[in-house]
Amino acid sequence: MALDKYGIAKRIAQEVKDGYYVNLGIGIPTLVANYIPSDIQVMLQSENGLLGMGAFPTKDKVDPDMINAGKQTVTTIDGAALFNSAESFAMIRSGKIDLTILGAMEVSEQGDIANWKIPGKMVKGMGGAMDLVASARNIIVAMQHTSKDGQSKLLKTCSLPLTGLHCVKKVFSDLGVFDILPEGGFKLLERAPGVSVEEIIQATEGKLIVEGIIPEMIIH
Amino acid sequence: MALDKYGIAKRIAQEVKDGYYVNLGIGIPTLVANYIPSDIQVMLQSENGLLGMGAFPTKDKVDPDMINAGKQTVTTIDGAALFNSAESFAMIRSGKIDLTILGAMEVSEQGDIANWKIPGKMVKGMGGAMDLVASARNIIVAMQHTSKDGQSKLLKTCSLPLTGLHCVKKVFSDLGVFDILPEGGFKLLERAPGVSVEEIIQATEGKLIVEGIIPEMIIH
Amino acid sequence: MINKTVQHVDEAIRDIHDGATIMFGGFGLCGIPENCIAALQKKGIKNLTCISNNAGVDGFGLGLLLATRQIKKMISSYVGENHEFEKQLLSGELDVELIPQGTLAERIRAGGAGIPAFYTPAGYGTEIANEKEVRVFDGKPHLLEHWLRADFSIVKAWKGDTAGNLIFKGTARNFNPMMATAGNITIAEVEELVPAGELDPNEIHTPGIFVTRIFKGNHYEKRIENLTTL
Amino acid sequence: MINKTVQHVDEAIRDIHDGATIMFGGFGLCGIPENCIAALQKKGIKNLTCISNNAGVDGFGLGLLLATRQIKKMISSYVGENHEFEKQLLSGELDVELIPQGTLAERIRAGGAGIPAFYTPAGYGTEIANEKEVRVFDGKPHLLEHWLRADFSIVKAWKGDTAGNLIFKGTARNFNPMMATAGNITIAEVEELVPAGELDPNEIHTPGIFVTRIFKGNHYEKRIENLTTL
Repeated sequence: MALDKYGIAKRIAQEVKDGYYVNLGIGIPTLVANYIPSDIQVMLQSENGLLGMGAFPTKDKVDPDMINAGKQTVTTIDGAALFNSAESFAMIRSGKIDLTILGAMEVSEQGDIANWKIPGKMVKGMGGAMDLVASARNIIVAMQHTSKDGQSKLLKTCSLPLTGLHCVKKVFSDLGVFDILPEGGFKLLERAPGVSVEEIIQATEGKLIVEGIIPEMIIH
Repeated sequence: MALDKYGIAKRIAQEVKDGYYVNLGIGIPTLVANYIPSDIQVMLQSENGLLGMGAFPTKDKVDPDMINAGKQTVTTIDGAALFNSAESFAMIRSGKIDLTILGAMEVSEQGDIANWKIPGKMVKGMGGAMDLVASARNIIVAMQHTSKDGQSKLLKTCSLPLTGLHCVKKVFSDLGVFDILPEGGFKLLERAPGVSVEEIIQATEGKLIVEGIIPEMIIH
Repeated sequence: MINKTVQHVDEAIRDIHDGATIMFGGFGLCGIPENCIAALQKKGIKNLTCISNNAGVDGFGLGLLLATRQIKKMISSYVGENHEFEKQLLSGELDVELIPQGTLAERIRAGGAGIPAFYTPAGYGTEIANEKEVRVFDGKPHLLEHWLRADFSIVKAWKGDTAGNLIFKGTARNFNPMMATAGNITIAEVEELVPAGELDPNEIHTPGIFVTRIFKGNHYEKRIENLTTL
Repeated sequence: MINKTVQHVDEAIRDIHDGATIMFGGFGLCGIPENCIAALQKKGIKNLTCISNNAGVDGFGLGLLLATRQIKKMISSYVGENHEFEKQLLSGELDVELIPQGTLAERIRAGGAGIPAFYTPAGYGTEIANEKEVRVFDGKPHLLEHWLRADFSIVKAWKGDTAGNLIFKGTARNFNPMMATAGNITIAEVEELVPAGELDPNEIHTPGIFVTRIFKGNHYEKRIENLTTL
């Protein structure tokens, strides 16, 4: 059965390693924070100017001057630092973030990503997404594999306006986990529990590479 | 009689207005701080990262972590701020300094300045001088009018390697005060006490403009 | 000491005029100059070009100036929380220029640092790159981006002193420090205004040289956009 | 918490190798990493390219590494306080590249900010402009300048925590914060090292993400170059 958004977040949490600095996009990526194992130490960066983001506050600790990039009230952990928006993106552009987790509307087999604009719909803006995808060393995407009407979102080329070129390293969808190869193509690494390779082939428009036995993912 | 360096500094101090942010170069400019009238309020910027430089410390207040751009121990005044070198030159380049006072080896009638390098001699470096002259809105120069062997230092064109082009607005020498006109030329504004216009004409190689009666400068 | 204090918000914004370009500090509703926004609404000046990471929400923040149709153009990275905004945009009353957040921050920082242009990788290969110069450094394409400056910058700080020095609090810092450097006239409203000499020079985020006028703001509402608690 | 602490200076500099490019924080002798400089002298590695605003004095600061001929090239804005320097320069043993101080600071800041190049007016019309691209913005000519990065950056702070966060003191801040961002490996020596959580996040000058290793330095001499008193 395909994963729900919590399942995707749980699986992605396994990619977060001890000592990582991590930037989490809005949506499923934000959920990942809830599933990071408690025995590893991670610093979450929020691009509005906070390194060392903690949990949501308890009611009595809410501070309107302390929010994350999703405009949610948050707390800080020990070792946190505050800085301005220029310094925040200085950090991002200079490649200091070990792992960047973003949502996407479409990803291409070349690692292009589209996640900010749908022609004909109200455009809300790209926020920090274009800066993140242009500079982060290690970008992984959390997304639904297909649209509600069954169209694949893992494509040969993106149909929506791009956020960035050749930048996505790995995709975690509700159906599986995929490496994006340097030469192009989605290499299937893991299947969601109960999802068959055939279902994934059906749901993937872009070049899919399936080699050998594909294990079912293990979600702790 | 020509002014000594203290006289030049005293005369320049009259150019400093209430509320000014001022950057003082090394040498005579540094002396200017001693003669700023006590009834006006001025913020001195030191490009190593201090705005609001105060007097030298008393012996018991010396702090090796508090120096000016001349590497002298200093104090801060109320309202001072500390910042890093990039922020310091951000301030300078964005034209926030009201008055910049520099020493010079040569100045041309076009407002070019040479104050960092003598071919054949050990080159110490330009420090922050090139940044200052390229960006400051209001640059005045404190200098000797002639070299020890009597050569003019107010020239048609500088012979020494330049620090900056078309940037000096006013020159205060031991002989007089000069506007540098936008179309070129040193316009004589004031004579040093007891110095004649003829002496100044003799000592000036660049185009000198003398119109009407030239008053003797008044030094408080 | 140089004293930048003014007594009232109306004095602080006295020369902001129709057609002005204004930077507003803040990220979402966090760290926005609430007093100045309210006073600008009251003053009723029109045709403003506003540079702000976001555009407020209906009825708060820059949403107030949108409601009264005082804004002609928004320059932002994300404007999605505002129905009035959407309505005016679709009707063609409002112009909007969207800029990647890091590029927006860096362009404003450049404006305040006397750097007229710089190269950044953000936006290469996207429609943001249209008509922009592309240049390759170390094998990677970059876009040429120009500084942003404004007639007025309006920032909100936590503490300030009469010399104009500012200290921000928490993530309310965001765009405020860069904007403070990039206005021809910079107006700072602060929660707490102290005499020069009371702030530790080592803890100041914005040196007073960048601030033209400072005043103590009142009645901060600090509305929370997404209240999330455990 | 992420812990960047190492116990000893020799562990902090363990991988600095012959031929490395190293940034050293400090302005004159103020805010220089005294412990690391002494350890590098002891270690004896050679052919270093050093990026530092100044070159120390005879017998202190980078003058120590000049005395032992460990430096191949200096990249600085002002190097005038050092006879050993002058001797080696005149004999051709030492190479020097002089950069205007503001350009040096901005190039290092750009290195740490992922900005490969920018335009600045400093140096236009001088020999510094030789072979540099000139571009006119708003009628004023500017030079294209490229970022500076280094294999190692060595900075000195006042207080630091185990997560690598740094606070500098007085004018000992100078080039240290930008250099901290521009090293592939950044080593921080601090006068006081505290557990993460003890520094106020709002007062931190350099976020720990930029620091690879941190250790508590000892026996700071803090030699004064020009003692001036009333």
